[in-house]
Amino acid sequence: MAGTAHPEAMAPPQKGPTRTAPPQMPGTWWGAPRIRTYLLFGATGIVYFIAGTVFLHLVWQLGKGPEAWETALSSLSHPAYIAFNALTLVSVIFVGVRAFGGMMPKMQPRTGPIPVLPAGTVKALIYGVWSLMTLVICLILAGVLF
Amino acid sequence: MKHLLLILEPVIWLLFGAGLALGTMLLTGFVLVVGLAIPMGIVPPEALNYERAYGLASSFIGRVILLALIALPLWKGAHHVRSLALDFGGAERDGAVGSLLYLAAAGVSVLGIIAVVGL
Amino acid sequence: MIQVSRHDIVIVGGGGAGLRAAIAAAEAHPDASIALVSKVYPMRSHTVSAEGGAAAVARDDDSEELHGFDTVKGSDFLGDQDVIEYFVEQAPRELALLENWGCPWSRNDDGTVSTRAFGGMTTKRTWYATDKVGFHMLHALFQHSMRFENIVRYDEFFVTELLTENGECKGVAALEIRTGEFHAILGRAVILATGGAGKIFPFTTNGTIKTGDGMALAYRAGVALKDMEFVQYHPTGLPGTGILITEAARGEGGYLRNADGDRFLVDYDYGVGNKAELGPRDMVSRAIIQEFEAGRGIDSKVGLHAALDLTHLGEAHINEKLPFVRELAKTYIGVDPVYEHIPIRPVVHYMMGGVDTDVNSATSMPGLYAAGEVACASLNGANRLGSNSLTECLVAGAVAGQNAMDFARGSSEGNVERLRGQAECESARVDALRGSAKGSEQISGLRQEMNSTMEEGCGVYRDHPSMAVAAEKAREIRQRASDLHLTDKSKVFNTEIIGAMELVNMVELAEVLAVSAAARKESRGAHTCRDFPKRDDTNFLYHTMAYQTEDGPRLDKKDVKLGHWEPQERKY
Amino acid sequence: MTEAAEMMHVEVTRFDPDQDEVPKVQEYDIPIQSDWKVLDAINYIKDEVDSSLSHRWSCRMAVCGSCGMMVNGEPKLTCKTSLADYSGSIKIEPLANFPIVRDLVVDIDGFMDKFRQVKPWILRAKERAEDMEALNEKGTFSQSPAELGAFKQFSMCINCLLCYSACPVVANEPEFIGPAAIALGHRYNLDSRDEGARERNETFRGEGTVFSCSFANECSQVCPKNVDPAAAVNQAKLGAVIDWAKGLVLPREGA
Ligand SMILES: Cc1cc2nc3c(=O)[nH]c(=O)nc-3n(C[C@H](O)[C@H](O)[C@H](O)COP(=O)(O)OP(=O)(O)OC[C@H]3O[C@@H](n4cnc5c(N)ncnc54)[C@H](O)[C@@H]3O)c2cc1C
Ligand code: SF4
Ligand code: F3S
Ligand code: FES
Repeated sequence: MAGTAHPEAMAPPQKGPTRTAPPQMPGTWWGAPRIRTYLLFGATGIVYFIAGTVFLHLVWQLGKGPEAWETALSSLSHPAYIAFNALTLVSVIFVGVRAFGGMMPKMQPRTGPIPVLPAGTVKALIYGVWSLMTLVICLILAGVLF
Repeated sequence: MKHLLLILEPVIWLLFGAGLALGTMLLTGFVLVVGLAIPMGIVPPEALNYERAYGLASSFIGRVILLALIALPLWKGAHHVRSLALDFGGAERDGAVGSLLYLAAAGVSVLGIIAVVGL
Repeated sequence: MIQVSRHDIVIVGGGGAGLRAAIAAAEAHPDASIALVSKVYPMRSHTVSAEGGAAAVARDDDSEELHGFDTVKGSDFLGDQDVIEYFVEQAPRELALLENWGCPWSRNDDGTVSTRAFGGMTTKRTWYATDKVGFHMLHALFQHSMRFENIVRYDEFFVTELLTENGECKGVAALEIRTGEFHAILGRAVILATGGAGKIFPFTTNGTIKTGDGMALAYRAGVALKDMEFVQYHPTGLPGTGILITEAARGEGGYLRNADGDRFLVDYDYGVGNKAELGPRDMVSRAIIQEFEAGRGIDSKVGLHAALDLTHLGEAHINEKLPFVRELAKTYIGVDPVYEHIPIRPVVHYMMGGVDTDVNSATSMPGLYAAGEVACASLNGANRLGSNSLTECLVAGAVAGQNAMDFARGSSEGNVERLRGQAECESARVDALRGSAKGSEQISGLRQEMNSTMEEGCGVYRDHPSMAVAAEKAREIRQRASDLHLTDKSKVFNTEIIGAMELVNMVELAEVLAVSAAARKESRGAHTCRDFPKRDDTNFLYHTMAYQTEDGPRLDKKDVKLGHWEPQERKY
Repeated sequence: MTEAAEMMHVEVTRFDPDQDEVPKVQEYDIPIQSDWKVLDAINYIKDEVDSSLSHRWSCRMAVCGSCGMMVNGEPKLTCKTSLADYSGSIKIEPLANFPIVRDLVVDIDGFMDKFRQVKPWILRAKERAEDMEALNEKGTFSQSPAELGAFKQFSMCINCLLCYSACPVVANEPEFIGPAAIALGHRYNLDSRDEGARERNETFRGEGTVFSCSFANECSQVCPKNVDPAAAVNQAKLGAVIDWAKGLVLPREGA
């Protein structure tokens, strides 16, 4: 019977199954400090979503004319608005620090024509752009520029 | 549903990434002034009286920035909320939850476009 | 009912040698079916722990002639020269192939593969991937092997017996560890690639899976074990755990120092001459022991040791070339080699001996092949040069894969029912053993006894009275090992019964080792006798062959294949 | 080594499918030594107290990747984790997120399949025999130290699977191909000798691969070999998106 293999020989080994216990996730996985920051990071999604709609609302009012705009602007001083905006600020800074400090430097593509910069340089660049943009926007909105 | 999401995944991820990076950068300044400084009276509201606000917003750059300011955080938010839902055991519902969230983000984005274009 | 599966060839062992054999067979015969059986997932095999490098001529100032001579001389002229010549010729091709398959070899600035110095080698010919060479080689081989659909893996299957018919090897009986069920895995040729047996000794660089199973399988099937008395002690193991600090640490320029801080290999005459720290392992290990005996060992809470000094190499160099050494020293002995000396002492590392094979990786049994550390083709003779064995795994593995396949194609399959019957007997034997609770010997207790017997009798320095004692004791331990006390009755992933079978294998080999050692009344390579301090070519230039009998090993002799290089005094 | 023995309270998960319905906890009080790793304690129990305890291990030098377990709820390589880091009592469980075969042994066959999906070998357009002009006279490819550096870190993975135990996505979506497998595929994508990035990126855009990762970063936190799989996964996302975008612009460019 010299020659080729048996037809059934290429089949993967017939491993016998045994009864297994289902995978275990430690009951308190979300309690671990590291996981907690990760979940908080995810939770900022809710804040961002609402922030987006708030700005939509403002732009909408702006489009409606001067009265609507002034009402909208003054309604912003409602404590609930201020509290939410404070939360947004905290979220934004948290997201920025986590993403710009940890993620972006890692995500540089390692192939292709774009050179890989040292992580420190990338971080500095991103933080620099972030601060500059914030500054310019603040100055414009506060009426200092333009 | 899940299949459609899969095909769209690169786009969604790009929008999410843009929301994470650009959205964060834009939001910081806007929240600081429009959300906090003006309502709290640190900056006089005249800085954004109707004429000035409309002038800034209706310029081409202003429109682009406003659109980004509205739409990008929505996508960042939708994507993050979806993964949050997944982390708390929503694997089977992921397709539905994801579609719902992205539809919402898309819907509000369209309103955003209407608002910005109609300025 | 046991499972029967049929293949063209069956390879036992998923380390460097086994994977290379599988790839060689699969590449040459895409229509053939190759079974790869391993008691651990292949990437866990102990090849993964090799650190320093793999030797093959690469530089222009080097030649196969030189590599061959270094190897012969390193072997103290016990190496078979036909094997050595074949080996040095194939080595560069094999390592280049591994490069083509993705192994991340360290590079020179011009993009060629970089080489480093190693003990007993004339020039820099050791290819390396920082200091995790075995790890990178094994993973490259394993990952490359995955592209072949015709390599059928049996992961976590423990082979307990060779199935034979009319004196030919026709497959293996294996215990599926996960289920506790037996399988008869049939093939028209079988390759053993099960690695070494360092776990016979208490203080070793070897992992817990290195229990010499393949040697015991062949021995019980009637094949001779060759040159088992030659056990390599590596000079630089961490006290306590025995974890290896690679020879590359010396290859990169590290010094060995004694309690006085002297570089004793330079300051005293230990026969390594101007090679100093780059002397061959047997000589450097002996030098360390002599330093201990002269009272110049360093005594601390980890026991008597010498020191490996890398501090002068500088942090940058250590991080670039020896990062794993730094990690190991920090984690396992709490020393940062950038600032402190690493405590080291000689440690059992490698079995020069093994299943008797020739240059074709064939054993005396038709259809049975062996490659890698389990085999003794006599490349390494009485002392292996560092970095030759990883290359040997590739060269011998490829040859074995080829030849086994050719043999299989030219022979017929055995009688399936008869082979199934054999495996069923084996299955019944193991079933009766599992959790039987009848015996009186504790596995761990007997293992410790075997360990200390071998350490006392067959250390770096040996003498004949104590070797005779060890041989006697080893025989007694072997007999007692048939009376083990097992408590775990479960069939699922029963590691107790695996441990028991491994122990039975080891005690068998321990006896062969001690008996072979006691019979060699000379000093050659790693076998150094205080009572016979000289090499004796007139009476002992032969290979020891051990055959199994009822009452212990029967010894025989086999000629050394000389040829190109004449035996001469071994001095560096 | 010879200091007076301290005692330690060890809680170990036990599960024998022949007897137990569900995993249970068994407690041992054992003498320990100050230089022991967690694995030494488990081996002590196996050797001296209870030989029916099953666990995997081999190299005891943090390179074979077989001894991963949960230690006080964190995935750890037990041969690398000092007992001295814990005082008084310690809890040892099988790796989370994998089905339990027995005691501390988990089923990793699912991972072995995922591993193969990313085609972890050098893919080239031509067979080796036709590809000889790509090689130098020694038969090797040329690769500069910088080109080696581009992927070296991602080739250090020992397949210990701690990252799978830590990843919240793996927990909820067992089909997720997971950090180590993606890192491995990405390692080949980055290798200057490889030409298979397009093929792998197509795999990466499939269900349960790179886009399932929600950047928990847990994988990189627990990795004992500093592979930083999270970086690999996210670079792979970018690579997959770039390839996808290229595919839109240049739909008919060669395979
Ligand atoms: C710490 C250390 C460092 C080293 N450094 C170097 C170096 O720098 N250079 C060098 O050249 N050499 C080095 N060596 C030596 C070299 O690594 C080994 O000789 C070589 O790796 C052996 O490979 P192998 O394929 O023969 O066996 P292994 O890699 O040990 O593989 C054995 C295989 O057989 C399987 N197996 C065993 N028994 C059974 C059974 N009963 N049933 C089923 N399967 C079984 C195992 O599962 C495993 O897959 C080193 C060795 C050690 C221990
Ligand atoms: S990436 Fe790190 S944690 Fe994950 S398997 Fe590899 S070595 Fe282990
Ligand atoms: S932990 Fe999991 S979610 Fe992504 S970054 Fe790592 S794979
Ligand atoms: S025993 Fe090998 S990694 Fe821990």
